[in-house]
Amino acid sequence: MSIQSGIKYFWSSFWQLANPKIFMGWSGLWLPWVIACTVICLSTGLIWGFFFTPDDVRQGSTVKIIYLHVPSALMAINGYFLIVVGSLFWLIRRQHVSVLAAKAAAPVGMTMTLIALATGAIWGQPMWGTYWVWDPRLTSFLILFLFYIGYLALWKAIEDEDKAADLTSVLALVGAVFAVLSRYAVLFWNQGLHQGTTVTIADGVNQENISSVFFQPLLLSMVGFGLLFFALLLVGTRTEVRARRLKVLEAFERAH
Amino acid sequence: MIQVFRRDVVLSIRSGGGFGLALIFFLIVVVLVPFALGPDQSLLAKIGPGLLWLGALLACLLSLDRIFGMDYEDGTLDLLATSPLPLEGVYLAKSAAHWLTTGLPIALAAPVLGVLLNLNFYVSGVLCLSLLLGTPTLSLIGSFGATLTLGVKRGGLLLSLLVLPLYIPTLIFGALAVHAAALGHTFEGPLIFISAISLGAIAILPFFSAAALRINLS
Amino acid sequence: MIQVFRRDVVLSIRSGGGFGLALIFFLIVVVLVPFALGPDQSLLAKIGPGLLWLGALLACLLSLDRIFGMDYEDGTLDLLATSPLPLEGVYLAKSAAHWLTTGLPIALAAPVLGVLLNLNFYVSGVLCLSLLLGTPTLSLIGSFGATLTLGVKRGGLLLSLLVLPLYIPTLIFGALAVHAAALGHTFEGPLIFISAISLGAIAILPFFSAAALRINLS
Amino acid sequence: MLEVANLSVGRGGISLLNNVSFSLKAGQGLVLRGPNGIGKTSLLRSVAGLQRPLCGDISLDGSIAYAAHVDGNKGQLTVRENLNFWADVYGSEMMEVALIAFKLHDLGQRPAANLSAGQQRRLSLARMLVTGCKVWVMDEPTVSLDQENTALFRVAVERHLQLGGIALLSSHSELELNTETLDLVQFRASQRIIVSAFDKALE
Amino acid sequence: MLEVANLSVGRGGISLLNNVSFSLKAGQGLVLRGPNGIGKTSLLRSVAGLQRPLCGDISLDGSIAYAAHVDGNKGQLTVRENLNFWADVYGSEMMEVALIAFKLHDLGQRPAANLSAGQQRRLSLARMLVTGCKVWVMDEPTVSLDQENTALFRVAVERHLQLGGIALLSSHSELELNTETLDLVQFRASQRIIVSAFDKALE
Ligand code: HEM
Ligand SMILES: Nc1ncnc2c1ncn2[C@@H]1O[C@H](COP(=O)(O)OP(=O)(O)OP(=O)(O)O)[C@@H](O)[C@H]1O
Ligand SMILES: Nc1ncnc2c1ncn2[C@@H]1O[C@H](COP(=O)(O)OP(=O)(O)OP(=O)(O)O)[C@@H](O)[C@H]1O
Ligand SMILES: [Mg+2]
Ligand SMILES: [Mg+2]
Repeated sequence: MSIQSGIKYFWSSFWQLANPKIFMGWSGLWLPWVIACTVICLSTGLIWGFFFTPDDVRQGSTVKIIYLHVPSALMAINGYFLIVVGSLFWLIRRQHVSVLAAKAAAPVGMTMTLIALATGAIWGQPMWGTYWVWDPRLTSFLILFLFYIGYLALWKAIEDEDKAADLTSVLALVGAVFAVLSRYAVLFWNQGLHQGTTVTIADGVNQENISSVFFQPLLLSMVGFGLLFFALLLVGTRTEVRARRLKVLEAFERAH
Repeated sequence: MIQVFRRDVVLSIRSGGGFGLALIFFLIVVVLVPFALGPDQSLLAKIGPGLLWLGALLACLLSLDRIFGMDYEDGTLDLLATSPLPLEGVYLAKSAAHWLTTGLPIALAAPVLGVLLNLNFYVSGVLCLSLLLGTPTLSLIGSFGATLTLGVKRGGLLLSLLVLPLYIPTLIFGALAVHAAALGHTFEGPLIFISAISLGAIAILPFFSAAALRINLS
Repeated sequence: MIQVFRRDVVLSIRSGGGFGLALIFFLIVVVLVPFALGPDQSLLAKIGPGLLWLGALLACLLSLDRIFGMDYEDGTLDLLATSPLPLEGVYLAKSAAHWLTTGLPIALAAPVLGVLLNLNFYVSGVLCLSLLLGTPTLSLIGSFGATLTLGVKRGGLLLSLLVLPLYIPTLIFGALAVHAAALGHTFEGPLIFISAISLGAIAILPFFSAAALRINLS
Repeated sequence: MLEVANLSVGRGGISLLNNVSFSLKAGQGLVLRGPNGIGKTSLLRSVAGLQRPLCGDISLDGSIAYAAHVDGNKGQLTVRENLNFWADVYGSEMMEVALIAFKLHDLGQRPAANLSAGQQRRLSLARMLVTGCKVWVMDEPTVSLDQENTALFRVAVERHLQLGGIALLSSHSELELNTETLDLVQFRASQRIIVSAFDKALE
Repeated sequence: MLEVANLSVGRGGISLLNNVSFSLKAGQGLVLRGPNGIGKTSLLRSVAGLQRPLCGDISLDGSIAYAAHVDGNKGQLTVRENLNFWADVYGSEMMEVALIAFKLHDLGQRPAANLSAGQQRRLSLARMLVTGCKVWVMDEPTVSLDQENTALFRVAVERHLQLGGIALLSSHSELELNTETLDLVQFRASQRIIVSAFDKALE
């Protein structure tokens, strides 16, 4: 099999997933496993992190918030990314499943944002002596939160499903452009107190900033949060697909 | 009257508005201010209470022109005016619905947003109280203004213009109460003034508003 | 396109709106702030430039939902959509008319109001320049938001919610330019950013807005 | 009993109709006729109390319900919710009767925004039934209605009159109602400009 | 030339009309008939390009002008300004002709908000003349018009057809035009619910 036909095969089976029926079958099959992995990773990661790591020299036991804070922050950004990609697929290929996935990702992403904000605020009190500072990273998250609310509010405000899908997708795309802009604008505006990025996917561990005692459980709970996000996304999308089917059935009821 | 009130609340929820949105606008104003004024923490803490009051006022302002505007444009107001309901009652019902969907949620959320601006628990409580006592006036005055600008299309700005000067006393006493609390002074005086203004507004504005409605419909 | 622009300007003047009102709203916000924050002169001078930018943004916001709303409700938008004009052109014309009646007068008046807040001549000039370069973006983004919320009755607050996050870069750079000028730093950087955002908005938003209009009309 | 005596109405500083007089007893209806712009709407609005007449008297016993050119339904509310609101306002129990009279029961759960023009119109006619008022004042009630629905309207009005109601209508089309008609052309004002007391004093 | 082939239209997830086909050559008009709610407005909107049809083809040469149920005049602009705007948009010179055709010259300086219902309607009919478009698509054009003005409308449409135009109208009243009529009842969709490919796949 040549590379080209391999790629072709990949894409055709990828688009197959967008067929609602295949999606429902596939996701129904995988969901229990995903949930099981989530539970394992998350519980071991969090229990390891909370109970079997030493207190930090400077931060004391408050450092343990990191096991909730960092993964949820990452998933918050992930959710936004997913919305944009799902919307794009919808606008280009009219794939309902992808836009429903975008819709399902929004509340999950919003909750993650809220968790990141809340854990950050709780952490801020001992660390910086205040719950909130207008730091670029924090502020960006607040804006992200607003965007999630706006996106969901637009979904709710428009009655016609396909119309709502179209309009929210347009909003997501324009929002993405301005999100990048905001990110840079905010950096100009204030240098901030918040920690720089120390965990990067590319080089795994940056030993200078974070010791592996903390890092290994952190990595595990990050994987756990990722799986949790995925599981919630599947559940959400399945619910949306079912809601859609229900609407059709209801319309049939009314018409006959 | 209770019917009009109930219907207005339902309408505002149906149209994607409802309790949430006024709140969110309020949140947005609070978020925007640091961008405009710079992130200096102590500066923000100093102007925080006043800003929250200003935000509440603006959130209120934004939804005013629709209190009567929709009903006027689609002809419902004519029908209401020929119904057995007194126009004073219609005015009160609509003001109350507006307050329930904007003023009340804002007042309740203000302490939470106070955290963003470093207000302490005590000051937040006073802020909440002052908003609870003051926002009814904002809705009443706003609806009154809306009856005046009924016939004017795109009346939003004109309405703000008419209404803002009338908001000033409430704003002053509201901000004063919270400032006083922040400085540890007594704050009962301004709160009593706010309540008095609210009561006065309930007492006199219905008649003027009903008159304005009648004039605008004829 | 030029016809739509001309008509929108005339309409906004006829309906008691027009150049004056955005301005006056702007003025009132500036006047209200001392009531909310207390009359401390040095504090006001410090936050003056940012406040003027914030006021401009809010004045802009207040009139947004009517850019397309009126035409949608009275059926004109259907007629425009079936006319030979491209919807992109309609969007641009309407944004331009909105800017002419809100952004432009505000930008020109800002230096005058700056006097009320003790801004010096130099800072006022930069403020005016930054508003001239930034307010078109506000109108463009606002009209884009208006195309999204067209079908939503009482969509004013939803519109603000959608639009405000998009306003943030412009606000940041605008306020930054004026702050820099006030501190005697160079301010070209932020101004270039503002202009770039404006140009970007003109380049991409018409397509998205026309798409949103088409979706909403069908 | 609706009695209009020497009524004059005008709009925007111009007088339109002079000395219109008629009186309707319980069970009587009247259809106003006249070319576009003669002042039918202005007259009906005066009777409904929405517009001050230039002079003349309107006396009626019983309550009045008005239906304007436009429908005045709330698009976000369903058909039932729309009617229910008016039933609450007028404290009436006629909802179900009205729904059946205008064949709206199938559309009960539909938001009013999703109705066709004729269905909207039926909803606003049903509203008149719901009010339970004795005097109906209706401005071109059959606009957008097809023949079948016009017949429903006719039945509703005739029933209303039989039950002792009063109906004052305006229309350009033949309503085929068993009522009198009044051609307003005979009342057209000759001296068109209204001069208020203030303006008179200026002369 | 307006050709509609196998057109199906629906609204809100429900299909209304199936396989509507007709073709109009220059000089031909067609009046759509059918009871309230059958889908006349939806069909006209599809032809005007305002609504995506479920399936079928619409082909036309020449430009299209659409007049909806509502008038769409700007109340703050005078009659002349309203027409002038559309004349500018369509790049046409027909203003004066339109004003005369619908006897609007006396009302030229009047803000449209101060017109009676019939006068408003005349203004929106005049707008069609002003567009100079070849294909007129009009939804119940004679609503609120008195007999005299209905005659003006008839003359305008007949002139338009004589000059090689095309007119597609819907109406509940007898227009007495020299055109064919098409009763839409025969096209009423039997299988009412639209099931999209997505929904189909769900089953
Ligand atoms: C409400 C406030 C906060 C928000 C919204 C927030 C947001 C974030 C975000 C988005 C990340 C992930 C960034 C990335 O990896 O690129 C992050 C990571 C982190 N945050 Fe926060 N944060 C907040 C408060 C705090 C506080 C108070 C502390 C403690 C001093 C803190 C310490 C950290 C640390 C240590 C990381 C990991 C840095 C890294 O390895 O990337 N954060 N936070
Ligand atoms: N503000 C105004 N200034 C001047 N004339 C006005 C004003 N408002 C309405 N008119 C005129 O008053 C007249 C009466 O209007 P009205 O709506 O009562 O007529 P109508 O008999 O109901 O007509 P239609 O059959 O078209 O509905 C019209 O000629 C109208 O142009
Ligand atoms: N969103 C929606 N959901 C369901 N049904 C709808 C929706 N919108 C419109 N309809 C229905 O579609 C049908 C067709 O409407 P349309 O306006 O095309 O009818 P029409 O033939 O123009 O009727 P009329 O003569 O009353 O104007 C109506 O029965 C209406 O109730
Ligand atoms: Mg009339
Ligand atoms: Mg129709």
